[in-house]
Amino acid sequence: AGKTVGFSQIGSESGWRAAETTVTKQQAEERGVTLKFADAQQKQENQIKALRGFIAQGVDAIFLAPVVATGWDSVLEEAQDAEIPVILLDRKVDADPSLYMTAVTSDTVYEGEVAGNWLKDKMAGKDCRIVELQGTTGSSPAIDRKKGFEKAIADASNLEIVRSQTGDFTRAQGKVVMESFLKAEGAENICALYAHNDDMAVGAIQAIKEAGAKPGEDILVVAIDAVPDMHLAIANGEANATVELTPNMAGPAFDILDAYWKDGTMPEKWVQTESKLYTQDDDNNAIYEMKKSLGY
Amino acid sequence: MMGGTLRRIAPQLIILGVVILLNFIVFPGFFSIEFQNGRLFGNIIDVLNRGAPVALLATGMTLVIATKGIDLSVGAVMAIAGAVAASVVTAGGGWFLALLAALAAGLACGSWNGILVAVFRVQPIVATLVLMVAGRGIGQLITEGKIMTFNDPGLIHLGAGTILGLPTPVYIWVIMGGLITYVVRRTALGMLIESIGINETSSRLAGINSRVLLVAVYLVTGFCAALAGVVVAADIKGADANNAGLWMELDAILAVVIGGNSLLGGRFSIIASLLGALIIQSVNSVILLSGMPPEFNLVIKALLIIVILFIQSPAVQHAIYLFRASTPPHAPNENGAKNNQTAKESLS
Amino acid sequence: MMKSPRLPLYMTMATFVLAYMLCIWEFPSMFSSRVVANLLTDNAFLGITAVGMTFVILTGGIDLSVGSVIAFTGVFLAVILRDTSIHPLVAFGMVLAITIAFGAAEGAIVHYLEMPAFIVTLAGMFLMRGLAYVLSTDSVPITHEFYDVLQSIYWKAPGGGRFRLIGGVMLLVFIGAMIVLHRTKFGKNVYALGGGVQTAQLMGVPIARTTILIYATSGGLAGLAGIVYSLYTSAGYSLSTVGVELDAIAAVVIGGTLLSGGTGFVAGTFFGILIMGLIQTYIVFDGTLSSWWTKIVIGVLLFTFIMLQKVLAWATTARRKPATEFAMRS
Amino acid sequence: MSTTPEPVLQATGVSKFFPGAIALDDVSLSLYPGEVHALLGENGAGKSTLIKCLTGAYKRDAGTILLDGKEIDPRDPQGSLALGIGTVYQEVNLLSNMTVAENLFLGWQPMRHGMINNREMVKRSKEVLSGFGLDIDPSQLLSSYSIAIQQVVAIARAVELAGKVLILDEPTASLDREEIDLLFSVVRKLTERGLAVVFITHFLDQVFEISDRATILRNGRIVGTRELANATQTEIVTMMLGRQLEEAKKERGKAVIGETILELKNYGRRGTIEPFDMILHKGEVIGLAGLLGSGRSETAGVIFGSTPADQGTATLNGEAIKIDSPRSSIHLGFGLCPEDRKTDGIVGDLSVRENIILSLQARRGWTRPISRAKAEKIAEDYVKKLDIRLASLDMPIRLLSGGNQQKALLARWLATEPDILILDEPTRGIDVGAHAEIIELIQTLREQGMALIVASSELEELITYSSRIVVLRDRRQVKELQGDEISIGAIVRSIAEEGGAQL
Ligand SMILES: Nc1ncnc2c1ncn2[C@@H]1O[C@H](COP(=O)(O)OP(=O)(O)OP(=O)(O)O)[C@@H](O)[C@H]1O
Ligand SMILES: Nc1ncnc2c1ncn2[C@@H]1O[C@H](COP(=O)(O)OP(=O)(O)OP(=O)(O)O)[C@@H](O)[C@H]1O
Ligand SMILES: [Mg+2]
Ligand SMILES: [Mg+2]
Repeated sequence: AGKTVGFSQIGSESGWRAAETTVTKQQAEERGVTLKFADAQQKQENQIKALRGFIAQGVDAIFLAPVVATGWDSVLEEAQDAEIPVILLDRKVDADPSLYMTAVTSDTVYEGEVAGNWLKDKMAGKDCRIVELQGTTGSSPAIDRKKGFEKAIADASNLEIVRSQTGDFTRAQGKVVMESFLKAEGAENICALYAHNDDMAVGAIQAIKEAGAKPGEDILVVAIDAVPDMHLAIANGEANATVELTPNMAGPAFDILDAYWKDGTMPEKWVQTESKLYTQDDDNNAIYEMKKSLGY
Repeated sequence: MMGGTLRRIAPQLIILGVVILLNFIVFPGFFSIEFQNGRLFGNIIDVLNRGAPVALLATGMTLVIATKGIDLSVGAVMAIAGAVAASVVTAGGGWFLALLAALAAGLACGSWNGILVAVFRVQPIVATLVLMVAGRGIGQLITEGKIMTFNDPGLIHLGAGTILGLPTPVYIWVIMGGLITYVVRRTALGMLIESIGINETSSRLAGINSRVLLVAVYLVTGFCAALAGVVVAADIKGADANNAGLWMELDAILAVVIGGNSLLGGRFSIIASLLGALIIQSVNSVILLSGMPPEFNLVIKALLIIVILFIQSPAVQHAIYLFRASTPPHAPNENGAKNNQTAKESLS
Repeated sequence: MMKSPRLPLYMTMATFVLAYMLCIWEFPSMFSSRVVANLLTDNAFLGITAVGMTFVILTGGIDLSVGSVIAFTGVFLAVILRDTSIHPLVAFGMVLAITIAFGAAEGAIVHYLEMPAFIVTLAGMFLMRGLAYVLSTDSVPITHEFYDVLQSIYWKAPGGGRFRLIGGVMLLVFIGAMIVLHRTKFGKNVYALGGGVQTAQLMGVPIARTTILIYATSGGLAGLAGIVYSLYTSAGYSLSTVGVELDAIAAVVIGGTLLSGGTGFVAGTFFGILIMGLIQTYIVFDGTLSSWWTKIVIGVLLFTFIMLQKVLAWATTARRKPATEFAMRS
Repeated sequence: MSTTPEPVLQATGVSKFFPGAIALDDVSLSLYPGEVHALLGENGAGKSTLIKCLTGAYKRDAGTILLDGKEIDPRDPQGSLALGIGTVYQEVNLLSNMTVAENLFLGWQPMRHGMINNREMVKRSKEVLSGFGLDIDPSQLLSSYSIAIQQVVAIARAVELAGKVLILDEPTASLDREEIDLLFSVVRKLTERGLAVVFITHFLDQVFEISDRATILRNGRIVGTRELANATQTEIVTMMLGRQLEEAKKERGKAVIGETILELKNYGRRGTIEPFDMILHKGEVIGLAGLLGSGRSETAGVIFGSTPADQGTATLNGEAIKIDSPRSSIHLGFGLCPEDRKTDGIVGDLSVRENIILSLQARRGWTRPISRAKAEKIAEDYVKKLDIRLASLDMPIRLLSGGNQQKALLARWLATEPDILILDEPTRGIDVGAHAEIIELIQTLREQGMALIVASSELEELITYSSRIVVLRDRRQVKELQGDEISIGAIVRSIAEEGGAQL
């Protein structure tokens, strides 16, 4: 009781990220932990500053949602020196595993694979020309989700990515880039869209509709994150599938901390969250209602 | 008068033509326009439509820059305006009310900037930096960090609708740009704005109310930014305060400069800035249509911009002028006016 | 009596001291060697960048490309050290040569093509970031033992603060810049350019050389900042340090340098950096701000500092007697 | 005098074209060591352009320049400085953001151990400036000194840098007699050392006082070069103007002085000007006289509201008024033509036409634009009336010659048809012909019932049109002269009088 945990969040660049923040704060409150929250506005240097600030304050533990995998060694060492356990949320880092307690993340490559496998099964050998909306160029989810998807469809010669451009993870860019895909390829020549996140997919769905095609039927839509608006789109038949990335990374992390504080139990080095696939077979309306209040 | 305007915007027109030609080269179907689904459908339409936010921002930014100022907060103001509009419609207000509220928010932001610059004499880039940082926070505060989705058809029409087959945003920026040009050129405002941009002390001593003018200019920019914010939000049926207008202030400034307006204030042309916005959008279009991997987006954009600016630079323009009019030999060259800045100081 | 040109500098210093005391009053643990050491270490790359930015702004220019140059430098170093067996020191030399040349090219364009610095360096910003992407979109870790050596150089002060090498590098850069600006002809030419290019030219200042040198300096210091950043994170990443140019500009301006050029001090920039660092430290110590409140509070604090400076300056000048000491002898 | 047969500087066939204007057409000039060579001509004749071509500030379009018999091609002022040509350009061209010492020594700072020796620099600045009778703190910012002091600093810098040739473009425009005397004694010392001095001015008295020869330019062409020892003023003026100057000097008007228009009581501003009383009548001219920095410009600024008064009362036509900004005073019918035309007057990139109608437009408000045709007409009127030389009304005013800029500014204020017109050094940089015209203009305006306040360092001019003269010292009014009391002697005496009769 009376513990203080510092949480260095990347920023608030997407609805999913906002939800992760909300859930983390809720979890802390439920458990009576004081949460020191620091928003880094997408900058690693700010996260390092935040971590150093937490160490200087002498918090009991640190949650870190790292903006990038590299570059954490020295600050993690300092935390270790100060005997403050660090738990990574949502993304992993490149540092020596002994420097942090554990990582609660999903497998982003695997997420892409799930999406790719769904499409492969769905097409069942039929030819399909795919357009891909990438995340922010250089960001690790974009790289991993592309890799995973490509891995899944590598053995399916009927599936081909014909265009791939970045939509910056945003709804607006998703729409703009999809518009250009539709013009450059022609709506009738695109069979599926794979978007690295749901926001871009939602934007792209509008572009498809404005082009006079039917998203979800003429052009299949598969994306990742499972944010409420995507469930709604699936429920409306405008999208086909999404892979969930849970915003609740903090719950397991707090469980681990509780166990550690109680009797010193050390956790596994990697706690993988589930990458659940949602399709039109699920009750997406119900899920939408449930998720709506989570701060997405 | 007409001829003067045409001569002024000739370089922009030529560059726009060249960039569009480039589009045609990478994608031969660039010029095809179809009518389907009640709307015109084609890449040219896209350029006009997608150019709307930057064109709107550039309209206001031109005036601010003419006064020797700059407004970095326009992107953040877009976020605020979108958030305000979205929250009004989701709370049950009609689209018109939402639009009014958003525009009012834009005007409020503009007056904040204007007062900082004109009354407290804070340097424009810093004064507007404050709102650039805080404004997006305010936008997110309104949406609580989510994408605030809405379904009001009236509001959506402003961003994604069409009138007579043409996307609504095209009308909005054309009318807005035209209106402001008209007001500024049919009244004395244009000259007075240019005057304070060139020499504020002299202007004040000549009886010009520079304070009010400065505030007014930032108000207009806030208004334009709010309009752009509403268009962008309406386009995706949601206010994304995190990303709406992110870094768009740079594109707006770029549009103004490509429009041949000096960042050091003074003479300005809104029409040229609007062409600048279209040039930028055409460059984006080349990048998207080329099908190159996204890693190369920025390099391509940078190189195209460098080429465009190179062609427009006073030195090269001058060389072209010399090349065409070979008499008298070294006509208007003076070592003195090396830098743009230098042109500001009198040489006698 | 205070001399008016230095007034903004003193104001910035006073503002920092005042603000730090207020912070300590609210969070006593902010008075620790850790916080001081962190201020220096965490802001080292920003400080070095801001020195270059001060030079550029003093001439009335601006350099928006620095953030991208830092990112490019990091990626370049990481890729070189990963793919070749070149020693880091050699790689440092190479990257400095590249960034200096890049800056010089920007300066040459600004001068010879008579294009505004804002736009030239904006294009430079796109270009350098783009080149970083082309080198690698992935973040590339740096694992050379020489990096470990450099990183292990620090002085652990009582109270746990670690004063690292890179903080020292920043201090050296500041001191060097002060000497250059105030004690060399080049430094005076920088101020002269800021006072008016035309006038400076008529007074015989070598405009072309100074302009090119200035942007080369800024580019080179951004390159050095990139090296420092790569030491700071042991990696190169093409998406890092986005928007650093605005932080640097803000620090320079908070430090009392006028964007219109000609007036300002490097020392002011140093305190500008500390003030910006203090704002962030304060927010982390507070720890209750949501993402959006963080932004709003940073904006408000920025605003407060600017206003505080204005008020202090105004109060001091209002009390100053009109300068009557000078008169014509006849 | 041309004691040495070899010219130190010889320019042959120099030409310079501007769009729409041929500023210099085949101009040649020889300078001999030890001579003071005056360069004369009307406003816009090309004098400043010629020296800029000599120093490389402008790229000349044709011509060769020999220094000590060797061809030189200065590409920029830096090059000519290195060759020993020191120059004072027409407007003060120093850096207001730097200290006086830094301005003096920019580019040739005293060094020690590879670093600038600031202490030495300040010390030597003091020495140099005291040679010009200036006892100021050189470590202060240049901008904290008046334009006249800045002018002296600029001269001092050029003198220090001149190894072979010194060029002075209207250096005396804002100087008083004392400073001019000091300048001339410095110039004489330099010529004794064998330097050649080029001297540009519109004051013919000064030309005859100091110069050995004069070259006259008209419309960018050489009219001729004269030994001044055997030339007369009339001859020179005729060469400049291409016609005879009518001696139309009117008697100082005992003109009808009308009713009181403006009354100031205990009017002043702390730290700027001591409180003073002033009554201004329609149809009269009050002259403000005093030494450099005595507060003439300050008085003008306080009355006009550009530096608003913080004490005292003002009554206009019997009604109490408050003047807190130029805007309010312009609406009340005031006008002020400022002294420093470069920073306070012209709006450089606007056209001449726009500059002329600027104040009128500001007063009408933005909603009532002056139509182009009307603006054209107003501007053309004044261009004709004041004989402003320009290629077109659409050219940016900064491209006009200094004197023509001054005339355009006068036009700006005349166009507003003010009731009270304040002129601060109205004839600064104006040529002989136009000078007479402007004096005449002031007389005419007065006769039409306008009230004027004129600040000028040219006492001779001041006493021709002033009905009263207020003498200032140390930013305080010390004496008022009226009617027959007015004479140059009386003014000089009251300026000099220690603690003289209080007003
Ligand atoms: N950059 C320029 N572009 C076009 N015309 C110019 C430019 N500079 C000067 N002129 C013109 O060249 C002519 C000569 O100007 P200059 O300044 O040499 O005259 P000046 O003899 O010095 O006159 P003043 O006695 O008024 O100083 C003027 O008609 C002026 O308008
Ligand atoms: N901003 C200022 N701060 C302090 N002193 C100033 C300032 N401006 C002017 N002064 C000083 O005030 C005095 C009055 O200057 P001003 O130029 O108005 O006098 P003046 O009588 O018009 O002389 P002139 O116009 O011939 O230079 C000068 O000594 C000047 O240096
Ligand atoms: Mg001249
Ligand atoms: Mg004066």
